[in-house]
Amino acid sequence: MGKLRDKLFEDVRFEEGLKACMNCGVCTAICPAAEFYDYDPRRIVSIVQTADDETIIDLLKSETIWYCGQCLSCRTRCPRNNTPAYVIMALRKLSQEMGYFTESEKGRQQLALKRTVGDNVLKYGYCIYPAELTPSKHPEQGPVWEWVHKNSQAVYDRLGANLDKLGEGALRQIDNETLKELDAIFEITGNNDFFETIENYSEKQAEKMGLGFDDSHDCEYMKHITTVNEKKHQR
Amino acid sequence: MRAYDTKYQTIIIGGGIAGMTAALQLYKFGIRVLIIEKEDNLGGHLNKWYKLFPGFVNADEVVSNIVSEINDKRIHNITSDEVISIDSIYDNYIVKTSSGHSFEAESVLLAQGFNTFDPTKKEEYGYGLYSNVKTSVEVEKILKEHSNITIPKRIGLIHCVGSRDEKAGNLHCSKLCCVSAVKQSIELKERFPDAEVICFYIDLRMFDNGFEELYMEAQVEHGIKFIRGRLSECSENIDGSLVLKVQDTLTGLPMNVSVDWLVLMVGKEAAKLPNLDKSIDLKLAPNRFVAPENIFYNPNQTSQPGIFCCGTVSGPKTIHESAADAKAAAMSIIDYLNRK
Amino acid sequence: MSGFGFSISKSSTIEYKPEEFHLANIIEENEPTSRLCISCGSCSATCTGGEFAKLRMHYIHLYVKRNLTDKIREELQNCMFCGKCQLVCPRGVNNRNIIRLLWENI
Amino acid sequence: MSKEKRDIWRKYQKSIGDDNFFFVRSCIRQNFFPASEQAFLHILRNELGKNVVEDARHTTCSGIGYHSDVVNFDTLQTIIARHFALMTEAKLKNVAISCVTSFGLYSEVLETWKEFPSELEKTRENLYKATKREFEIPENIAHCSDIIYKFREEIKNKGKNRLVNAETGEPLKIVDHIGCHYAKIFPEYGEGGAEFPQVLTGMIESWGGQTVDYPERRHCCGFGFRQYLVQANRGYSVSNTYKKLQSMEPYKPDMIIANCPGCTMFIDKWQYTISEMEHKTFGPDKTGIPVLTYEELAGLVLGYDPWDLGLQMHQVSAEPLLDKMGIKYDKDKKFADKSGKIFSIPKQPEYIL
Repeated sequence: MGKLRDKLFEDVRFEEGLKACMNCGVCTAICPAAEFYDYDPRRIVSIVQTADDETIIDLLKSETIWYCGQCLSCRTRCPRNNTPAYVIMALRKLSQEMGYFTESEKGRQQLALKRTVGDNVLKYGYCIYPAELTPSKHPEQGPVWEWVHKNSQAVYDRLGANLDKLGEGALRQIDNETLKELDAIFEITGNNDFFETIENYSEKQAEKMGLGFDDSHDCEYMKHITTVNEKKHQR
Repeated sequence: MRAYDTKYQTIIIGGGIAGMTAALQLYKFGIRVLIIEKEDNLGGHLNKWYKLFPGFVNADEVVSNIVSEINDKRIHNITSDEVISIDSIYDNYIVKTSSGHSFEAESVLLAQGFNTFDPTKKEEYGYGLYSNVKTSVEVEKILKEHSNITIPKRIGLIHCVGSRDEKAGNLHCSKLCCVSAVKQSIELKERFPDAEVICFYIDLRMFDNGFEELYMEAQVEHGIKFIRGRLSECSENIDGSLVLKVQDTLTGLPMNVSVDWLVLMVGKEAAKLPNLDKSIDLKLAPNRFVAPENIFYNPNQTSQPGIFCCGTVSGPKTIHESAADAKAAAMSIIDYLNRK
Repeated sequence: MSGFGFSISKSSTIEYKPEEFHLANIIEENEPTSRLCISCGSCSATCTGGEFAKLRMHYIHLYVKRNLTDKIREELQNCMFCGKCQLVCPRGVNNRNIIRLLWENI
Repeated sequence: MSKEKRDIWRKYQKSIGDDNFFFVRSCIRQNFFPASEQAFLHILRNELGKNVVEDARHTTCSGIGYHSDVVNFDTLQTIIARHFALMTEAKLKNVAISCVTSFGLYSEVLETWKEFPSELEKTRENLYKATKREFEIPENIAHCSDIIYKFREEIKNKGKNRLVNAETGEPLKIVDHIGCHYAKIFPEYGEGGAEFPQVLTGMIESWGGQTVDYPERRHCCGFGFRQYLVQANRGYSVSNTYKKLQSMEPYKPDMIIANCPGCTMFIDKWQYTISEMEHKTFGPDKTGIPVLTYEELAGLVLGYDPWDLGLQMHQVSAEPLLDKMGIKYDKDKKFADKSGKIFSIPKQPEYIL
């Protein structure tokens, strides 16, 4: 139908996720995002199955594709074997590759995700690492986490973890050879380029918005994208 | 025990509306027929139904009229016995039953109808788990037997249960559930005038004479509510009522509805076939119903010469469609026997 | 404590309790043809007001039945009471009377 | 629960490896419940005598990055393939996975390779190019809870405590939370399938407790990856847990046990956040509902010390539950370090104990 639609079909998740929709709404009925956001997975699938490139570009620029929480509850129930959550993943990927993600408030947050979870994988070998979960950025974690964070070595030692030390165990330090292997995997599978794409488009957007941009977690643009909730995201 | 012949011109498997109507038609043309019915009585599913759409005729009345004609004409029939195998012998067939009968037939008419979908397969609907989840078949029984029950305040009827559902193994539309739901909503509303009755549908397929009119009557005169959305999950509240989660697809919003009764409009699935010997080549459609040799020119002939089909064995049909189909099948059989 | 940087969101799920839906009951009693709407959208497609502003008669029907009064108000304010919606309705719904009843009762 | 209900929840039985497991850790579990992973290894190795191998070179599966859309599917497949390579080097065929999202992704990758063989070829090539490693496809993958479920009767027989109220003898009312990625993606990979997961119910009932069936039982905890990880979005996350807690509240559960480490952490921590925002708690007298991992539950049944199991890392205090079960504990040792010395204690929140 269109070039973008063909491109989406190159993604196996799109092929697996989009069969044919009869608009019955079982997905939206139990979707955690549909209740708290202006989000309707039924409509996404229904739009995508007949969309021309213009409509797809609108979606790639939209807020709505960023509302899904990836719980995949939709997949279990669909009577036609669609998986709206996979369709969303393919759309989000394309939105980032083509730079449309910086046009929406929720899409711009991808930089923050790249710089936290994404960078953690290469830096520590883990998606989540205790020292990065600072109580100031995670007040909702409460006083017990604050206590763990402040006394991490003592707490983790007490519980038999192996924090920041080589060898087996929870939170062990991942050795350099392994981190090099991870980096090589990222390089060969194009994820390092993908990270760069996210950085580059974000930098351009920061300039457009007149916000300070550097590679720290605390630059103006990072603060803006992680805390701002301006648009009407609920129905 | 009554005497049976060892050989018939046509053996009809199934003594429901289709099988009996075909038998009567064949009888009129002098064909010697035998009906074999697995249940204790002739009449098929109609014995379990209360009233028939769209005119609310008693199902019992229709059955007893046809059965008394079968009896008047002394048409041979066996009940409480099931055909277990069909073997071909030259250009005839040997039909064996579970009680040990064995008959030779010049032709066989498949008229064993359909099975209803087993709703425990739709685990998220809670059938078998929550006592207030019922099937449309059980509702017919409740209506028919006027049994004493706690009066529900709100009833939800779910269309397309086990139909149009790849996960349930059925891609096809069962065709009759839409109008059955409308019929049952009216009956439930009449039985429980203070109850609110809601149909949850995806499409309303009111395809036949009087169906759309019945739908309008349900809306205007009985105040039945129609919500477009498929049930995603049913769970039980602490007070035993049920919460239905659907999307109200027309407003686009998720919706929770609490009901006292949930009625599942169970779909129609192909009936089990007897064992067929290897030389018999009987083709089935992708939905597992018997496939006619040619749906335009020879709709009652199967892919195997001498084996015919009528009624819901080849797909969901209304009563009058089954009856018409049975008469047509009889004519095809007569034609076949004449050429033989 | 506040200052988490987010708050609990409002649910958009419709809790369907028609016994509490007063506006819906008024409309149903006074204009029984309101029950006949099948959401075909003919009314909205022909609507003069709807061409320039947010006004979709078939949504008004749904919002009444779901008790979403804010949404009804939003749509209703653009109606010019021309009655074309009634003319095109394939099921004979008396849309003008419904609009009038809504104005009176909302 | 009535017998007929139990039977329905028991329908699917999947195959679970018996011995010789290659163990892969969970990012979230090791951060928030490191003692749970230790307890799992201890139970398998020392109570059940199983061979469990951990290779220090294994890493994250990158699943949180994948579901936050910053890690590509190709990258994820190759990282998981690298774990299969380490498993192959260890001459093992069964993988024991500590994280529900990892488990979902291992299943997704295996199913993708079945349906799209070109993806498998591409992954083999990518892994070889990046690391010179080669791999075999595992014979069996199981979530760690599957393995505990499989040996639940052995654990019960060795057990010192039961899931009953020590005073009344009544079974404890326990909410099970399965975690979406355990079986919603591939129901056949989950014990009991997607709709009637049996994995936690099986443990609860075997060890003397009673499962609570409540309307939002299958609802997501609300993690939502990007919906929690970015501060501006956390309203989604807390709202979904709030919805679940409100739905279970009338049943007065004594505790919640969760399959997925993320869910365990969120349902625990959000009770604090909700108490601050709404001044609302879900247990009696300002208490919360304790949320435990299944390893912690197994550990309590086996009579391990609650502070060795890491219950001090939970925001909602577990003490009311321990008291109910009649489990003895030294309240002065709760926040002690390895040597038994108290170095500091967490602040007491205003609205929740």
